[in-house]
Amino acid sequence: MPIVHQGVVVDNKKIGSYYVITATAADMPKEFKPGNFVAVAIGDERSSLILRRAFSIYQVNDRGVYGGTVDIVVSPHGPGTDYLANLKRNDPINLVGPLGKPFSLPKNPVPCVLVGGGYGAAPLFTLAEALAKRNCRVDFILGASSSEKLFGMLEARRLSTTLTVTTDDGSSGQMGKVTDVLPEVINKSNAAVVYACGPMKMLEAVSKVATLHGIVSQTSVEESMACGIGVCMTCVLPVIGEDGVTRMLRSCVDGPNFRGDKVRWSEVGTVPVDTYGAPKIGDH
Amino acid sequence: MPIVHQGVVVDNKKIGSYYVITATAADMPKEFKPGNFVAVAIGDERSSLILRRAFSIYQVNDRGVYGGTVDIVVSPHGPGTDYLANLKRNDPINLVGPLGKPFSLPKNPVPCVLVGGGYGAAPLFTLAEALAKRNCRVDFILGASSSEKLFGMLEARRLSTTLTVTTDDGSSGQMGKVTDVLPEVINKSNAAVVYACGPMKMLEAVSKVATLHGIVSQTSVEESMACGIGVCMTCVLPVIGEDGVTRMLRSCVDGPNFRGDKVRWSEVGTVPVDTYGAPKIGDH
Amino acid sequence: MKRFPKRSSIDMSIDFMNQKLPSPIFTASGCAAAGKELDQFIDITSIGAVVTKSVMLQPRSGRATPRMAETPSGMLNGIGLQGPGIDDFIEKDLAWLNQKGAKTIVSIAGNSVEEYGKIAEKLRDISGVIGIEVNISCPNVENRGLVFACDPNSATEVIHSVKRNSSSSVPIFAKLSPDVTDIAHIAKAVVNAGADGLSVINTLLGMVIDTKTLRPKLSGKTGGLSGPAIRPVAVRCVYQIRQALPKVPIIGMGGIRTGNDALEFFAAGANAISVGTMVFNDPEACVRIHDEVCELLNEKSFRSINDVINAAHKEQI
Amino acid sequence: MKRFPKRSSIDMSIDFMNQKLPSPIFTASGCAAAGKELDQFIDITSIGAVVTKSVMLQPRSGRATPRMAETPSGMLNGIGLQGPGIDDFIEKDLAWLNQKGAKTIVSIAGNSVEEYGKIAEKLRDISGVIGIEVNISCPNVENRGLVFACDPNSATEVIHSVKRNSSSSVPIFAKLSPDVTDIAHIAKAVVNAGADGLSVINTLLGMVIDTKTLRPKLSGKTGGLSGPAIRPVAVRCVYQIRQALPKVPIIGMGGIRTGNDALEFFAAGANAISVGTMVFNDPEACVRIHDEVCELLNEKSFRSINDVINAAHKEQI
Ligand SMILES: Cc1cc2nc3c(=O)[nH]c(=O)nc-3n(C[C@H](O)[C@H](O)[C@H](O)COP(=O)(O)OP(=O)(O)OC[C@H]3O[C@@H](n4cnc5c(N)ncnc54)[C@H](O)[C@@H]3O)c2cc1C
Ligand SMILES: Cc1cc2nc3c(=O)[nH]c(=O)nc-3n(C[C@H](O)[C@H](O)[C@H](O)COP(=O)(O)OP(=O)(O)OC[C@H]3O[C@@H](n4cnc5c(N)ncnc54)[C@H](O)[C@@H]3O)c2cc1C
Ligand SMILES: Cc1cc2nc3c(=O)[nH]c(=O)nc-3n(C[C@H](O)[C@H](O)[C@H](O)COP(=O)(O)O)c2cc1C
Ligand SMILES: Cc1cc2nc3c(=O)[nH]c(=O)nc-3n(C[C@H](O)[C@H](O)[C@H](O)COP(=O)(O)O)c2cc1C
Ligand code: FES
Ligand code: FES
Repeated sequence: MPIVHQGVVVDNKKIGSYYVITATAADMPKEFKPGNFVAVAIGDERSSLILRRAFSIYQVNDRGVYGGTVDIVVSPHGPGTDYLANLKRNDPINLVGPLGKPFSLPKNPVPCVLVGGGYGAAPLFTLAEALAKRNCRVDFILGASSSEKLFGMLEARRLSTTLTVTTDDGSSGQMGKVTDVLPEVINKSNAAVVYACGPMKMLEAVSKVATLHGIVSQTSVEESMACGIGVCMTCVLPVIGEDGVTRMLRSCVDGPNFRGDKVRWSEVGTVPVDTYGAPKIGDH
Repeated sequence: MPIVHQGVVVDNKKIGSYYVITATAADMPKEFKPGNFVAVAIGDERSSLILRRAFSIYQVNDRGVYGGTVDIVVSPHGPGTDYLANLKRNDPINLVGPLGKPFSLPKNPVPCVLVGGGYGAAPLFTLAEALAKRNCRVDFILGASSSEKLFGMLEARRLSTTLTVTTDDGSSGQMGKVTDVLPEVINKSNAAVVYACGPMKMLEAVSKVATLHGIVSQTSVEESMACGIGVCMTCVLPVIGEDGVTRMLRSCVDGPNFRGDKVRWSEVGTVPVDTYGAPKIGDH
Repeated sequence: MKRFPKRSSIDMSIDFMNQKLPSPIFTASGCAAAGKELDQFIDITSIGAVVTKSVMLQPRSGRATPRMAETPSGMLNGIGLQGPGIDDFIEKDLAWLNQKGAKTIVSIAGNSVEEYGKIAEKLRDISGVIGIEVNISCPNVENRGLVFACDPNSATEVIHSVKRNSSSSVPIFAKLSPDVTDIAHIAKAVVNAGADGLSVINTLLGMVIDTKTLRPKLSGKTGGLSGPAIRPVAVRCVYQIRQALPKVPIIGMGGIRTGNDALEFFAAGANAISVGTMVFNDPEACVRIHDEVCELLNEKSFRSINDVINAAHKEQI
Repeated sequence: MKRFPKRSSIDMSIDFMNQKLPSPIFTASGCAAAGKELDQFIDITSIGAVVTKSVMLQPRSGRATPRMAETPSGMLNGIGLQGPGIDDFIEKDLAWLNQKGAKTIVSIAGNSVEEYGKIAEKLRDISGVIGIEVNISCPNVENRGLVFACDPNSATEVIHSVKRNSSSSVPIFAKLSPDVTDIAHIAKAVVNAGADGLSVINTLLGMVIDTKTLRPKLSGKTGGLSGPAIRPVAVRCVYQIRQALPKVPIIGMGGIRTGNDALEFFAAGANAISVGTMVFNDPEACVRIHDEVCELLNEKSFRSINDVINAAHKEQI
């Protein structure tokens, strides 16, 4: 069960162009599963920003000196993320979590490829550990626009059989996109599952590649969220259900982790005409 | 001329139940005259509190290590003052000032009584120094509900011939109100002018006493202000002009320092029927 | 650990039509789905009532994203009434609420006067429903898409049709839009049409332009403004309606964040309040606000919530 | 040291009716008095125009205090149009503005249709006045105190009377209230009545209850809500009016705090904007916002402010 926790910042480290914030989180670590996220309040009741911001849980520690803590990776680019990037040790921070459906893990010890784009790598390290526990081979691919936007290379190397790195500008690893190298990594590792977190365009491309190779993909999507807990309906995208029917599903509670082949990527941001309950007349 | 200055907090000291904040203020000290105030922004553009808060200038320093600085005395009791009380060294703080008509000083070296209620004492110390420069005898009266709400006793003693203290609960000085001791101080010092800053009820009582003794009083009023610079018309009170006509004057630019006998104290918060332009029909 | 209301000597219970409710604090339609998700954070039987997301006759996908934009002390939303349709709603959502023992106010919405009636019909004699909130802030497809709530006649017709088709034992609340020249006029019209009470207010029509694209940010271009930003408008509407209709039960809402905010609404004339947008900021808001109201009433040495309702209309002593 | 606009390659000048103005950024009526106080912080000849506090025929004391209450990202005001009356205003305030070389838009208000006409008459052939903004958000004493702006007929009569009595060379701007069911309808009415342009929007009617006394905080009970809180409503109004009237000049306002906010209004259809409440927060706001708009246009590699006006109405490419 998720909780609301008024915590404090234990640490805020700048790594590359990101800020890794460690916050006290009481019992959240006990409830945590890889792929969960937290919703963070931006300031107190004096703040004019009333909506929480969602961040993948990067690490948890359930019995440190501060009791339970969670780590998030923040990429500052707007008022909320800028605010968080400027938080200092002992500043108050209010978290709701753990939220969202976690990654689903394979029953059998099959090889898995983990693909992280920029800060999208954040949720993949706890996932890698969980997969390792199930004796799954893990191969990592990390991509970003340029080297300072890569996150977690050392950990990725430690937790994987192979690590492949790509950057758009070639400032580190191979020049290009993660999907340029994905097919080869899948083949070499004999992967049965691809897990991916990053920009929507990347997720779309990754799930295409997985489908081409006839393997499953789990994609962690990023939709604008007002509540993060399933009550507001702002975070939807068209996803095909077991019954073959497309529904507008809430990425905060039905996701953020979806099977890549079930998401109608090219139609995200629209309501496909064959969607369950799609508008005929008088929509508003 | 007042300026807008994006400064930083140099120091924030708790004294009794008040916080004395020193902030960088560029050239404000050069422009400062006793009785001026500053309007302080509450937070940055993320803040939901968009109106500045007014504070009497307690001290100025025009060439410290930080360049010009101003000191204000904050009594926390609401969102804005609580915010300021919690500011730490190096936190940003945005000031507009110096604002308001300063105290008018006597042409001749006449004895003056300075009456401060609670934080209302703040503007009286620079005033006392200015009066001293003009060889005016200065007698101080400081009053408050209880001792921790008295401000500036040591300075008051240093700057005055006599200091008399009153508290409602008798926790320090004489038990009672400043006006219980004012007549005697006026008589002993042969005062020609009384300066007062504090709660409106105190100002009313002080100006009554002064009038009874046939001497002038200068009262520093405190009206709710939206702009502090004279453009919004929220800070008005009924004041009798040279021509004997009552007008709703702006306490931010026509005041905050008014002659006590000109303010229609009992009608503050109303528009006296004989006010210039008082409503007849269709007021809104 | 769910948040439960603190023990308090204050009597927060209200007589809501024919029902006794433990608290005057409700959820707001569209800000609590059908209670299930919130029940992880608070015990939804501990609050006054769960007001469910407006449900329509048919299932609805709602609008394309972006469906929201953040605004100063508020937000803009254009969800487009995504929902399962009334049959599924009764079968799944309402069943869950009943099994929990929650007190439910079902919010309904329609594209035509007839559709409102049909939904009301379906809710006849369904247990657990302590009230129907009629969301008339919908475009009337039979009247150039003019919003029902903005036209006294269409609003009247809708309330008539709901009243006719629902069981007389279930009170009908008409939910009013602030986007009108004279909200008291609309209020009188719907009460004359048979509304047992009023929900005040729905969102204000607004727009945010995405300055990257220089186009409206929401897929629906305009959306509904909510949150603390609109509170002064909501308090004014409640006050005006209470002036015009001294007795009608009012559920007040619009930017309620704290117990102090809630007190403004009670004093202005609200008999109960709904907490909407701020639930997104604090999933425990309904219970926290209940506690804060208790504390405030204690400080003011009142005994019961009824002591402050309508206080702003009493002559200053 | 006054703040002056930064040098920029962007052409911010606009053709405002028959005038060329250096900037599309104006003050808002009632938020800049008659320019004198602001001239300590900015050079008021460097902005587009000074829109003065609404002046009436006679001197007015305005309302009793409290006249304002702070609200989330906004404020409520009930000043009651305190002012010197038109004669004093022309003799002192306007004289000062003219001697400074400021471009002035005089905002006028009245209790009756006739009063508006008389004030307009007084402003005939007075130099320095580049426009008259008609504040019709005043109660019409001859029509049960109904606000002119909320009734197309009264609004029409006022504009007629102002137009009749003022010199044809001075454009008339009707300032509209958002507290109406259909603002585009009112806009069309006043334009048909002869308004040369529109100012959009005035404040929203609101109320704050002082929870200490449990009574309305403002002496006038209700007041006008302004500031960033209302921006989405203001942008929506400008957009709707531009849709209905593709050519009419619009001065947009409502919660503009930054250059980015201003850009929303230009894209929605504003030809110029007024900065009101945020001047209280930053006396240099008009010039700062001018600079920020220049920077944004630069980043987007536009050349002139005219490149973004109405952008939100163009079809997405
Ligand atoms: C499940 C999930 C996990 C995420 N994990 C991370 C992470 O680990 N690290 C990280 O840096 N960011 C992450 N994000 C994105 C992060 O939530 C946004 O960058 C942030 O909300 C932007 O807020 P802002 O005020 O800085 O920017 P603004 O663009 O000003 O935000 C304005 C509004 O839009 C919403 N919004 C804007 N961009 C996004 C976005 N990309 N995704 C969701 N909402 C958005 C915000 O919530 C806010 O309500 C995640 C988002 C989701 C949904
Ligand atoms: C000329 C002048 C000098 C002042 N000097 C001092 C000083 O030296 N030290 C000090 O502690 N306080 C001083 N005050 C009072 C101070 O401005 C208020 O206490 C403060 O604005 C309250 O803000 P708040 O958010 O904490 O309280 P709130 O009551 O929540 O404020 C809400 C709104 O009301 C206004 N307001 C509330 N109380 C007052 C008040 N008493 N006077 C003016 N506006 C008010 C605020 O500006 C704000 O807009 C002075 C006020 C004026 C006008
Ligand atoms: C995301 C969202 C969805 C909403 N959906 C509905 C709805 O379906 N039916 C309805 O009557 N009101 C709906 N509302 C309006 C709220 O019930 C409430 O009237 C309004 O938001 C003002 O209250 P608040 O400021 O506390 O949110 C919705 C509001 C929001 C923010
Ligand atoms: C204190 C105050 C006084 C105002 N006085 C007037 C006025 O006299 N005439 C008028 O047309 N509008 C008046 N307004 C409304 C503003 O001109 C503007 O239309 C409104 O505040 C919205 O803009 P803003 O959010 O930038 O303030 C006043 C607003 C405020 C805050
Ligand atoms: S963010 Fe509210 S339902 Fe997903
Ligand atoms: S506070 Fe605005 S005029 Fe005085």
